[in-house]
Amino acid sequence: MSPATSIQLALALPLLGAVAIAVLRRRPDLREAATMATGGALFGAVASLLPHVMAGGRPSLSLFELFPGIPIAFVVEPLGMLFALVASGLWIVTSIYSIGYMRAHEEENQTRYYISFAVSIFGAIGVALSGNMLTLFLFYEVLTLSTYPLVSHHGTEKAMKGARTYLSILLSTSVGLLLLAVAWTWVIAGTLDFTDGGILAGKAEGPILVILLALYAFGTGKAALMPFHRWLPAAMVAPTPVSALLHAVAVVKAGVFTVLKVIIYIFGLDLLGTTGASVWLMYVAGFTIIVSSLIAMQQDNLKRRLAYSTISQLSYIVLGAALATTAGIIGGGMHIAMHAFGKITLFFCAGAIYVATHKTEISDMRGLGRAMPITMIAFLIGALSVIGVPPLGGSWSKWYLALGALEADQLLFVAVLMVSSLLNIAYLIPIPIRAFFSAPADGSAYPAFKEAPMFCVVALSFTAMGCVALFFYADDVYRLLVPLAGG
Amino acid sequence: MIEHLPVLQIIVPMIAAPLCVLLRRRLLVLGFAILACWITFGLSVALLDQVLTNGVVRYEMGGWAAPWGIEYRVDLLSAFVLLLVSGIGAIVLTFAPRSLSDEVPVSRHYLFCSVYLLCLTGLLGIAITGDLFNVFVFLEISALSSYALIAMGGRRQALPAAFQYLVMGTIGATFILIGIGLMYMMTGTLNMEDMATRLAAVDGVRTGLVAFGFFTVGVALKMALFPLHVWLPNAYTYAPSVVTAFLAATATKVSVYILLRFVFGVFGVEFAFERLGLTTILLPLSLAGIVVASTVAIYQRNIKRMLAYSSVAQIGYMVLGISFATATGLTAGIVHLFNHALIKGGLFMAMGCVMLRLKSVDIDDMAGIGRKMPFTMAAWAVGGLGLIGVPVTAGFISKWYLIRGALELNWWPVAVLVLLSSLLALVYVWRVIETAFFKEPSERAQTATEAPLSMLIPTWVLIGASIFFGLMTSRSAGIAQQAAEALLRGSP
Amino acid sequence: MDTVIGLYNYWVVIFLMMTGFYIVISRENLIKTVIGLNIFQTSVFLLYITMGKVRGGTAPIMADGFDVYTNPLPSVLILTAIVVGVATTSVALALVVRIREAYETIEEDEIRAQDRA
Amino acid sequence: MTDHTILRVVTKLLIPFVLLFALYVQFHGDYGPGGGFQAGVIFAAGFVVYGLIFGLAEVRRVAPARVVEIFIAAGLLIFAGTGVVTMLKGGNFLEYGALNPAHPAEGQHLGILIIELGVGITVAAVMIAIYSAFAGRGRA
Repeated sequence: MSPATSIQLALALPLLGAVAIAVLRRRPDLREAATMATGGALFGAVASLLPHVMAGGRPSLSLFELFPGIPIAFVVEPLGMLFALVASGLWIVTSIYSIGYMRAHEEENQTRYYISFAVSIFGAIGVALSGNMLTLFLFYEVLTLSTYPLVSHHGTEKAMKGARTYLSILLSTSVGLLLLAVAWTWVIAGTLDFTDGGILAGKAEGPILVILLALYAFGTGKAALMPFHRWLPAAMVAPTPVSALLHAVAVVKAGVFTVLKVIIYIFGLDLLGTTGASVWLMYVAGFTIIVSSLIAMQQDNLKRRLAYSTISQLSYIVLGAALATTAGIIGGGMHIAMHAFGKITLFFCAGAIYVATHKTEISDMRGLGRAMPITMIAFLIGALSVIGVPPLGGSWSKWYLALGALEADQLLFVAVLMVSSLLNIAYLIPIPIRAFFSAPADGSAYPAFKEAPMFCVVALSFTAMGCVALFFYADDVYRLLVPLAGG
Repeated sequence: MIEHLPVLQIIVPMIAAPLCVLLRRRLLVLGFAILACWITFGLSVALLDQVLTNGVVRYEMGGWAAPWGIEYRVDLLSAFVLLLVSGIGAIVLTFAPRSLSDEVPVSRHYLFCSVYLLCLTGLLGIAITGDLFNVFVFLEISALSSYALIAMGGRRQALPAAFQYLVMGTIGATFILIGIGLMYMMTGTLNMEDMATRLAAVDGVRTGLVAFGFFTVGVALKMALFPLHVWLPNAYTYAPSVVTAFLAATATKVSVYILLRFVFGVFGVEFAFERLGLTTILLPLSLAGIVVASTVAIYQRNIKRMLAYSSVAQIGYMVLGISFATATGLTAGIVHLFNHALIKGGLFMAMGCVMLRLKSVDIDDMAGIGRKMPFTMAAWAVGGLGLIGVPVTAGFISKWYLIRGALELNWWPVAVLVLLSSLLALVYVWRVIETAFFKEPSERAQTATEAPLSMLIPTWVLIGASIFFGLMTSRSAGIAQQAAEALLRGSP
Repeated sequence: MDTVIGLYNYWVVIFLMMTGFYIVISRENLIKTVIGLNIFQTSVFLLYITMGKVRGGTAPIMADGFDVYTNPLPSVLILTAIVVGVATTSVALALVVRIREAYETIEEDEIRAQDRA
Repeated sequence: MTDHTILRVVTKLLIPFVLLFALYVQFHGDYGPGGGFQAGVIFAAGFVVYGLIFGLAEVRRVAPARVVEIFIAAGLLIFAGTGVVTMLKGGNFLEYGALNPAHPAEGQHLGILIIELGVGITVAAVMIAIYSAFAGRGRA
């Protein structure tokens, strides 16, 4: 299979899957089988690109020109490869989990749910593989719109309100700021192709660079940089699998991925390194890291706490990008994968707890460890990975991030990373600790063993093991990403 | 026959109109009128093709040579507008039969078709003629027939609405007539091309300025440029759905065409923009129109009226592009003229479907309608996204060129304002989508069923086209760009 | 003085135009609006016709002994414009008749009041 | 007004002359002042006078709404049809010369005559239609 065919397949499969799901809407079993089959095939198609990229190739595909000089084009580079792998791989796991969750919950409109999910993955893959900024922007918006029905899934007043916040922030930042930035870049540089070393060098300087970077950074609302972070907690009204895959992996990672891409291929590390145009962004990211961690500590709703944690973790990646150093970029890129596994595990656990016990508040979860030991152990693993404790994947990305900060002589941000790790411990670790070692508040006892449906447990165990595995395979990720900084 | 294409474009609908009166039998007339519209569309496709391969096509009426006789002159812009108008005309009339029998007494259908075809004749005539006075005549043909069409609306409010439109339209047309008269006084010709060359020799005297002023105000009235738009919301709200869809997609667009033709084809960029400073008038008006009309749209409960206000805002976008007076800006204006016609036509047709089933287009009655009429409302939603300018829709293409145009001139605030105004569109579109899809069905909506295929298919054709031209832009933006460049060069 | 007397035709045109325009915008009665509209249009007809006049010229009919003719084109144009004007007036009056049937009044403020109710 | 004998008699006498005058204006149009517009209006004036004196019903009996409608359409078709014929004969639309290729000037006379006839028919019919529509309002 030629790389171009793989790209075509990777884009077409989710859409075909969506059609198949729609056709099979009256047969739930077949419908879910279609989802799984699509997921498997998609992962296969994406994975078949990996050898080419590892060998230093950049498979590409150009469709047609949207505007003169700006085609809809796809180029597979290391960062996109990593993101596509993570998104498509975790889709399979999430599908398994969804089956357990949605059925146990007897949710309505399941077909709409699965269709929207497939289209969202289409958007995420498109973002990952896009070869120029406009293509990326198109898929970015596809992702925004296709996740709206998922967030408003329950149709209650609360869900509608959350979905409205979600959509209005994401659309207004992207249409209001990001599109402006893209158009401006086009006017300045005359191209929007992602090019090694950037396209702005020598064409823009001084305050324009800073303003442009600000438009990109804040315009990418999905990166949840403060003050445009409120959509993420609002999106937690969605069913948990949605929160898990989309709001811990696909959507938010698409955001930080965009920031990384912009910094590497639009601005270029050298340009930012020499002009220092991105220094302010470090402060914004650092501020977001600390403040959202503090907010997370005050949340009693588990999903909301995880959401604020996500905001904080996303800013790690933005920080890595803003440092504009080799290690920073690699750390940021790696964190896409590491945080994805860790956070999806945590969300899966939150969903499993909800399905099994209908509990959403952390204060109600004392003593739960005895009833749901597997879930709680997985939660612990996920939490440790997010904190960055060896031998778990998260430790590597934090290591490289810290290295990047040192490389850029930004000692302050090494401190920020330290402090935030402490904060992570403070808001994540008490949950499993209390689950195992405290008795329920009202004195009642949990049944000896009452896990969530099998589908859920399988999925969350798998991702927890992934966190461990990533620690040992981090070297491969490193080798994949290293060409990024080399230029 | 190929050399007669330009005139056939006009006389096919013109002859079909009286034939409709003679045929009289409802089905016969409808079938015949639809056929005539599609033939007209075919002709304009052929004409565009001819223009693309051979350049400007000319036709001398009655064999009288220009500039003495009336000349039909089809350049790229004309051909583009002709294609748009005849295409929309054909699709909307195909959509019409079912909707009409619900909103207009059956005994009047043959008259409706006849008047509709006359209106089409007028609109096409404006786009094709190279004679300034002829523009006025065709303008009045289309205007008079549109007053009649609007007055056919089922509710009595349609009558004052049509009357108001008539008064405003006549004032506008008379202003245009004064402008034409003064231009004739100054140059002694009515042929636009000839006028442009002679005007250059006259070296802009005061008469020219006055003529320019009258003409611009007249056209602004006709195309509902803010704040001269007051006739539009009522007219669009109370006209029969079919008429609204047709007029919204064509009438104001053709007026924009007149503005383009007059400003660039007759006066030339230099005179209009550098000496008269047209930008200082058009720019603030269009921006104010965009913001004010979009905001007003948010507060409308009648969705047809909401879309009407949105039209006023969208006219603002087109004029904004024109006011840049650069290739990119003009491209934005022209391509938006095209894209918005598709989008708004589709949206109003979807509203026609809703009207058919619900007998109301009030937002309260439309709650939950998305579950009962999924295909209709899906079309509406896609069209709505186009209004916002979401990527993959045609609306995005227009917005892209507009922003680019503003940035090329370094007009920061304009670009920002354009983008912010999309958010206003987001609010008014999303209000409807949310009500239609995520609320419990209202009492009326409970009994509603999906619209008939005869209406759904044409609606989706337009909506589909708006997606198609959001991706394949070489035929829309590409032609718009060529036309824009030709306009900036002035008449050959 | 020349501008006042020498261009008297324009002053007539302007006077009529403003009169018509004023009636259109100030009257609530629909019939009066239509009349105002007519005056407004007529002023433009006059503008065209006086503009075609050539001093010392006769009616543009070929005859012996005349060399100077009035420009016939503006008159022809205005013939068309008059027809358009008649058509507009009749459509307007037809609308007024139907408005009166539907609302029992032809006063704009009363119509608005009824619509609001 | 149906009781006024003098009016009735005078009207009856007058109408043929009005119509005849209309025809004169109509067919004199290509040589002197005149033409379809004026003729049509004069012709319709005859009907209007008739209607005023003898009542609308009488006019409708002579010229039923449907017939008037057909005449409006027919006049337009004569106009446009002439143009089509000239096109078929190898000229441009409304290039009258083509009607008689041997003598273009003759063709032009003929063309104008036919065109004006079309205009006259339409104008007369439209005027009658407008009159009867307004006068008939409210009487069903």
